[in-house]
Amino acid sequence: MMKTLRLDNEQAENAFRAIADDYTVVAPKRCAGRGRFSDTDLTTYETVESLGEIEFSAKTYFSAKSVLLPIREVMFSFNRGEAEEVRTSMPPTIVFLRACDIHALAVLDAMFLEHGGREDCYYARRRENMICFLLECPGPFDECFCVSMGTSRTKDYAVFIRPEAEGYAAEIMDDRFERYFPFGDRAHVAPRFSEEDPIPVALPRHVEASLFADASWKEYSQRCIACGRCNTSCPTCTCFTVQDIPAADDRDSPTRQRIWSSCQVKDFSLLAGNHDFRLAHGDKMRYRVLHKITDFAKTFGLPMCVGCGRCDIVCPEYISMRKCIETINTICRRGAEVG
Amino acid sequence: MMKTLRLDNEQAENAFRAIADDYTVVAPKRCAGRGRFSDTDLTTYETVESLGEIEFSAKTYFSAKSVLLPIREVMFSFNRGEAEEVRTSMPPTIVFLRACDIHALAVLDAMFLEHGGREDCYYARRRENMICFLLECPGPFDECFCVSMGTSRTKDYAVFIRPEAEGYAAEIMDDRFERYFPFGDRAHVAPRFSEEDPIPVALPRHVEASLFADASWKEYSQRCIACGRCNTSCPTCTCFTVQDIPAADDRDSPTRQRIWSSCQVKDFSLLAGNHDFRLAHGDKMRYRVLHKITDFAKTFGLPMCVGCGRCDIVCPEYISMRKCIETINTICRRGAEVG
Amino acid sequence: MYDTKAIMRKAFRISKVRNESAIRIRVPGGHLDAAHLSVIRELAETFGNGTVHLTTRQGYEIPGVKLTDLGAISRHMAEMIADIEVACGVVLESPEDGYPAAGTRNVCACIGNRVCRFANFDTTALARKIEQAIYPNHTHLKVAITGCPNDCIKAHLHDIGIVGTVVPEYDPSRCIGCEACLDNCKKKITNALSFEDFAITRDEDYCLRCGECILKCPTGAFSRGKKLYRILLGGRTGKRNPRLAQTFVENATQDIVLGICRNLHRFIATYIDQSKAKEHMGYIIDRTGFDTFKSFVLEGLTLGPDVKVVQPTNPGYVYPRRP
Amino acid sequence: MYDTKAIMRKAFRISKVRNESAIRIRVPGGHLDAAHLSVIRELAETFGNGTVHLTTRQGYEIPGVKLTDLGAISRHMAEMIADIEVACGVVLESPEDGYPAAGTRNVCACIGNRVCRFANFDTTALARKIEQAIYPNHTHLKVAITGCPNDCIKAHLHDIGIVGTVVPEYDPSRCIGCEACLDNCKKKITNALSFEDFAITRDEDYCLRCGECILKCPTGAFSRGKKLYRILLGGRTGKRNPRLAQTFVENATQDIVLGICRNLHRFIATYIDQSKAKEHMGYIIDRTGFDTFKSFVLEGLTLGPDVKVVQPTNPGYVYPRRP
Amino acid sequence: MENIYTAAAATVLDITAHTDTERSFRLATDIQASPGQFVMVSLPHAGEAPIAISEIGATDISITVRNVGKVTSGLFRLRPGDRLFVRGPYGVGFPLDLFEGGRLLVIAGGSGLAAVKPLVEHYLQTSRLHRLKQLDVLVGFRSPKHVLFKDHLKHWARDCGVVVTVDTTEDETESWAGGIGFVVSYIKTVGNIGPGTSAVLTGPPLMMGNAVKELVRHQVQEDRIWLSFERHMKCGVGKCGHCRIRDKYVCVDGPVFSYVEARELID
Amino acid sequence: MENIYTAAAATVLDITAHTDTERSFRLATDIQASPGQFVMVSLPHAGEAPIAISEIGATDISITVRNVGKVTSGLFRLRPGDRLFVRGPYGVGFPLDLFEGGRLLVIAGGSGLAAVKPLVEHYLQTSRLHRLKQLDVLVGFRSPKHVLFKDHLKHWARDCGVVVTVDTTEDETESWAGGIGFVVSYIKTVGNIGPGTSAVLTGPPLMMGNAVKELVRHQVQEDRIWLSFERHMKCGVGKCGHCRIRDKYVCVDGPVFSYVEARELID
Repeated sequence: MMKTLRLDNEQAENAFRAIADDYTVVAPKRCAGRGRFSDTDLTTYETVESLGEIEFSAKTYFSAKSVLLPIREVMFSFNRGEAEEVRTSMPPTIVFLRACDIHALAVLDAMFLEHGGREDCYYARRRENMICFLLECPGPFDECFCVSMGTSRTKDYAVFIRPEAEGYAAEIMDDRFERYFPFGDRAHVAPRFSEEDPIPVALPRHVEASLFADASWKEYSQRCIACGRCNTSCPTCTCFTVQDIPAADDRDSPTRQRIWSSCQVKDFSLLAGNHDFRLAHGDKMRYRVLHKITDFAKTFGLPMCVGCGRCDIVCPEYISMRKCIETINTICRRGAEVG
Repeated sequence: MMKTLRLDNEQAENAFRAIADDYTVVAPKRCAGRGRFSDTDLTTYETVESLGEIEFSAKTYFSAKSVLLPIREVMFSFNRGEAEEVRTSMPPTIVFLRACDIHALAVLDAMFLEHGGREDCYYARRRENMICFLLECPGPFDECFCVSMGTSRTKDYAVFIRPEAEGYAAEIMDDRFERYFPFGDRAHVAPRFSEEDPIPVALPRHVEASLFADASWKEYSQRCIACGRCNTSCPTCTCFTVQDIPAADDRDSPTRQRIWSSCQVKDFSLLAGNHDFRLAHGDKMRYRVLHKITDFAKTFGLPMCVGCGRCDIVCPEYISMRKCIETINTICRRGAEVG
Repeated sequence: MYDTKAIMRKAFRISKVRNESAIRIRVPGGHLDAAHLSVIRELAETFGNGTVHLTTRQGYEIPGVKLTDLGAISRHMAEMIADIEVACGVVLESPEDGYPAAGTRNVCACIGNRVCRFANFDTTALARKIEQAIYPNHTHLKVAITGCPNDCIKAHLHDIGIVGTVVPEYDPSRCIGCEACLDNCKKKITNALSFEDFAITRDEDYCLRCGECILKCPTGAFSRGKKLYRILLGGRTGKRNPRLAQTFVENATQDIVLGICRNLHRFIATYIDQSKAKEHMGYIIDRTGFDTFKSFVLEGLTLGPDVKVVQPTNPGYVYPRRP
Repeated sequence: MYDTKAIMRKAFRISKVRNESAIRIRVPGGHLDAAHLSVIRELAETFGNGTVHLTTRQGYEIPGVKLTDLGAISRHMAEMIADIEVACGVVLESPEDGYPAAGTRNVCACIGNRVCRFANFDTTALARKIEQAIYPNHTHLKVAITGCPNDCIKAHLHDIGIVGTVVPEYDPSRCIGCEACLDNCKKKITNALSFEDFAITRDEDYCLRCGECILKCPTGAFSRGKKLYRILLGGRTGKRNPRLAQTFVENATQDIVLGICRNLHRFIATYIDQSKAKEHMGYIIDRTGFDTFKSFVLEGLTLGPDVKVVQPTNPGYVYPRRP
Repeated sequence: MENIYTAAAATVLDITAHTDTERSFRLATDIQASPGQFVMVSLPHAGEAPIAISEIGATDISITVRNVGKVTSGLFRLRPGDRLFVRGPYGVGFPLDLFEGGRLLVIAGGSGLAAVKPLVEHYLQTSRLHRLKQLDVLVGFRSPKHVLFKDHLKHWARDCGVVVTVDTTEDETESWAGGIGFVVSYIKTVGNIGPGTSAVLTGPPLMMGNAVKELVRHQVQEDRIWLSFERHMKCGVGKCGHCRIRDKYVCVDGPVFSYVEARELID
Repeated sequence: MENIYTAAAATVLDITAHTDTERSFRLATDIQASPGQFVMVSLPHAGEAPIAISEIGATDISITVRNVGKVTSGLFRLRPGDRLFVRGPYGVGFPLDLFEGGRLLVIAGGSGLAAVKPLVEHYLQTSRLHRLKQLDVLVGFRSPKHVLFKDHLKHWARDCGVVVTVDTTEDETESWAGGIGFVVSYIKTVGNIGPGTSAVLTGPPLMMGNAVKELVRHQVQEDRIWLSFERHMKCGVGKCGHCRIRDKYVCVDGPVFSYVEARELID
């Protein structure tokens, strides 16, 4: 049964500490000086020990997907001629997520649990141990378009905690967590979700062939620097590459690791024989954007993009996903008229 | 008999041209780009061909003394073991001078015609051929102290010409020049002389011995750069040095030349054996200033300085003759009280 | 959202602060009517964070403005930009769109002969003429102008440095032999003067034409002859290989200076490595060779007999590169 | 009439125009509250000719003021001078007398990390600290600060140049092996990075600590470690022998930077050739030898194990002197 | 939980060198593949790569590789008896059912031949010879010295049409008895091409594109043209994302696509 | 018009070398000088310089010079019979009338001796020996090898008091029989110095200054002390300005000044 309550700061911290004793808690944190530019901070997902450490009001630069899909992961080792799986186990882990990021999990699940008809065991094992706590959005951020993407609301969380002027409000959806909240007054607490996007977005209904040869991509080639930040910050990008890495202690028994890949950076589309068929930055962008807004959905029935807006925020060239979708819409509309 | 008249521009130029046919005319002229600093002009004495060339309103940087005492002058040549005087003759020359500069001629005369009891023949020959035309001052210039020095007024000129809003006014004192002015209406024309100095100056009555050791000269040593501009611009400085210079065509027959010297620049006070007893710039300054305001007068009965203010104008360090005199007065007054 | 390259081409910055920019204002030669300061203050206080930065190239940078305000800012600056640039003879099609280019950097100049006693010419006026010759243009180019060989503007670290010189004209009949010119030249410059038979001889091979002999002369025996320019080439700072500019053309007239400036962009446009966002001219010359550069930039110019063209060696040093 | 040296010591100029001066305003680091622009405009319009010059050292010069007005001008400027200098920690006994010294020139700085993405630190803040360390002082000294090794401020032509660097910290667990850092370092810097066994190795011997690997990394595998400073020594322009500054101290902390700046004047005061109006520090070091300089300016400073002190060779060139 | 990334060891039975840079490796394995499928082949240290199966045996498969990358150059260092790792088979092979009873044209360019070899050999088995009305194999190589599977081609010619062409014979010492020119230009030399024909294409994209055009001109139906795609793959099982083209993953949705599908796969 | 700058040629009659750097030249000339006066001596190319007359003959004069400048080094290249240019005599000499009948003390330092030599020789002429009550000559040199006019000094000592001292005898091989120490310190060794004494001083300014003090201490009246000045001169006739000290020109008002005048000539 759902429980709602308000807590003062001490109560909330006590509850949190008790939870943190039993779970690893990963949440947005403002890391001073960790920004790319000198004397700037980085808000990103980190393990936290207290509620006070959590940055509730800012969006994270990177998503939380590395909890489920570490940037680098040892898959197995070749031990004297046999492939031996490395069984890393993730302890039960709570991740504080916004609605869009909770929706992103469905994309990851589709890819790692369903696609090709077989589960990715590494992902699956972590996914089982992951619990979502909901972060409320302080109204839409400038770059958000979750309402357009249908990812602005969710019920798929165990606990919702909101900092208030004095203390915190909490909503416990998952009974397992009730015991951490033995105090507090019952009160109406419900997360507020974004109702409207700053700039609403409509996805194209049909992608015309004319789109692929459109001059817009050449323009984007001039702008996009193919740095891959849109991928590395995205909560739904899942591409990886695989590499054998010598063990430090035994060069005869390498480990096979997988490592995040990015369809924007070099060599992603390199064929054997060193031919890369997708070099123009605009083409790489088109490949990514169409995946996010149409291609993925054709296979899995839901759009890949959750409208979190991170790719807009992290792009050093201020290329906007929303503008790109708009451009695509325009081209397709024009194509449809002509065709 | 004195004749006064007003002329229109054409009449004046015609008269002037007729004079210039018979005389060399030297007058203040603004020479574009000839200033020491880039894109600055130099107002100085030059031979002029028309009245329009004359700069009536600005003070010249250099005085007109080089008409009588060229910067360099060949005195004689050694021709196969005999000294042969070089007889350069100056044509009859009119020089436009302000009252102070006309008074300066008395100083030059005292030195070159009287001192030591013998005439300097080179000077004397030129002096005979020189005629003064008076320039009126447009009120005192900032640096002038001719009234204090008693040099603001003069009657010692042949002709006075003043440019007016329309045409010129002229006063012919010397009958020889009446014939050049056969036209024009008789009118009252008289030069206006400065009546008051911007900063009046009083010369010290007695120079105390304490003056020579006073710390002020050390201060001046820090300021004065001993460049000699105060000498080279002064209408009454007359020091020269003498040098033998090989004739270009015959190195065995050098000419002996005299060349302006300056008590401020190096080697002026160098004794045989390379001992220079007056090195400190402040001491050089004191040597010069006392000459101008007291030492010369002791010998000749008139102060050497005519208060034209050029030494103030040309000093790159903005050292002021007037201030220096004031300083001397203060020291002497103090010395007199103590003594 | 924003086209950073288009923003930068309009002389705005991409700041480290997300969604922020900085306004940059060109001040050719660093000289400005004081009335513009009010506009600059207003920009800083209306759109920025209330501070201004005087840039390394004598322009202004107004930090803390919003990228969303750039259009409004351009309109706000239009009159000032037009005042400054059109006065240089630059043709601006629509000042209300802001600057049309940022590649050729602000032309720097020391204060020159409007104030400085050492300066051999009006650096501000030349800066404005060069601004007209090279702006607007998207290719990267840094030009500096210095009034005398003291090089207060650091022309030695510019692609092109213009050094003002003057031919000292000597009238021995005015010389009193005080040797002030000689002593100064010996102590501070190249000892180009000698004193024989009571007259100064100036050794053209050593004289830098700095004009200090003219400044030192108490009688005007030395006076100002032709204004000539030494054109330095190939200086740069940078991470890898800072190096000094060195004489490229000696005794150039102002026509030659301007002619070369006009030719520079054509050279750069012809030979630049298009794969690079900006390639500094020095690197392009390193690649094309000096002779190619020379023939390009001197094209159409008539050099008088006194004009000397030399190949700079550009001494500098290299931060070693891992092999 | 006027004591030119006293006037210049108060940072006013002696103009080529008789009886005129120019006001000079120090702007440490070139950064200024926009409100001061009104004072500067007022000065230019009340006392000057209505124009201002942005100097080669990021200050202001207001030309065309009368020497007779200098006292009034000083009083007029007092509040602004106090605002600017006292904010740096400079002790001014009587701002209404104008600047107390002009020997140590305005401390220059690029715009630094308040705006620029390449800058490794807050150059403006350091400029203000250095202003406090070296001003007021009559000995001639030029210091410049640049946020990164690109050296936009041209620290390479200063007596002392401070170059901001950063130690890149590498977390291989965040590296996706895109090699963006490596490609950039290879193309633009010193190729200090290599990629083996799917991880980056940074060669300390070649790394310039410019921090561009941090900027390029899309995952934050490279992040910002300690801020360290490269201190360049001995650059200068000038007529005779322009030469480049070169590394004197590598990996200095800000304490070391400030300590050295504080020690500079004592060195200069001890060894300067008193007979000269101003002797540039580079020439003094040429005379005293590097070791003397080093022991003077490092006195009282504790250098950590990473700090390297090297003797610069200062490449440059000499305009030949007539023998 | 099943680990879809680990592979089983397999012993190299024998190695055939076709050219300087192309070799076939026969591996002992119980992998049961159908024509058109591929396997993921690993060598510790070198890594893993998708490789087409060029021959299907009962207890073995062959793979044919060009020495162009890290994994393949590792393979080239192997000797018979050495072990490597292999997993698979992966992908959807050729639609054998569809071809049954019809006329099949196999067009391959260069090393693309390896991918269609099992298909040809499937039908050339004596027991299956009757299942097709007509089988023609058109193979193009760069030059005579680049010709692969020479003996096989000679052997096939006894039971089906075989045209081997080379782009050029220049710089070749060997005499050349086959065709000269692009393989596409030989399509018209093969008779009976029309609406009922099925065609299988493999090779460089440009070649495949031109071949499709030529076939369509001969009125071959678009849904009867089949193309085998080559793509970068890191997993082979639809997870790594590298082989995706629009909504299709070459590893699980291909590598064989009908032209009707393939023409949508613009990249 | 008379030209006061041109000079007449004069032949060098003979040359006496005193030391390495000091020589006397006897010149044939009709210049009639009195003790203390000087002449302007010219050498074409080298220029002109004021030189004290060190000996006055009926048809000749001698000049004694140290080789320290352009003109003097030119003189040193002359041989007897060569010609130079000379004009003069210039300046006001010693007030012989004033000394008559009194006691005269001549104090000279170094080459200053040349300037007073005609004065001493004036009174040592047999016909004039009676004109002074007492004559003493005190001469100081730097060291024995710097001593000038050795023979003359020896000769003079027969008719007047002569003290020759040297500052030091160090680095001298010659033995030295005279005094050692500054010449001023020998003033007290000469008797009869008092209010009636006239003194003539020539030599370095410091020496003259000290000598004046010593003489005043011996109650010599200030208006009876005479100093001979050395100055840079370019004309010798009161025009060039170089020798001016305050209102006096050494060339025309001196070179001999009474101490009463001289003490005002602060420079």
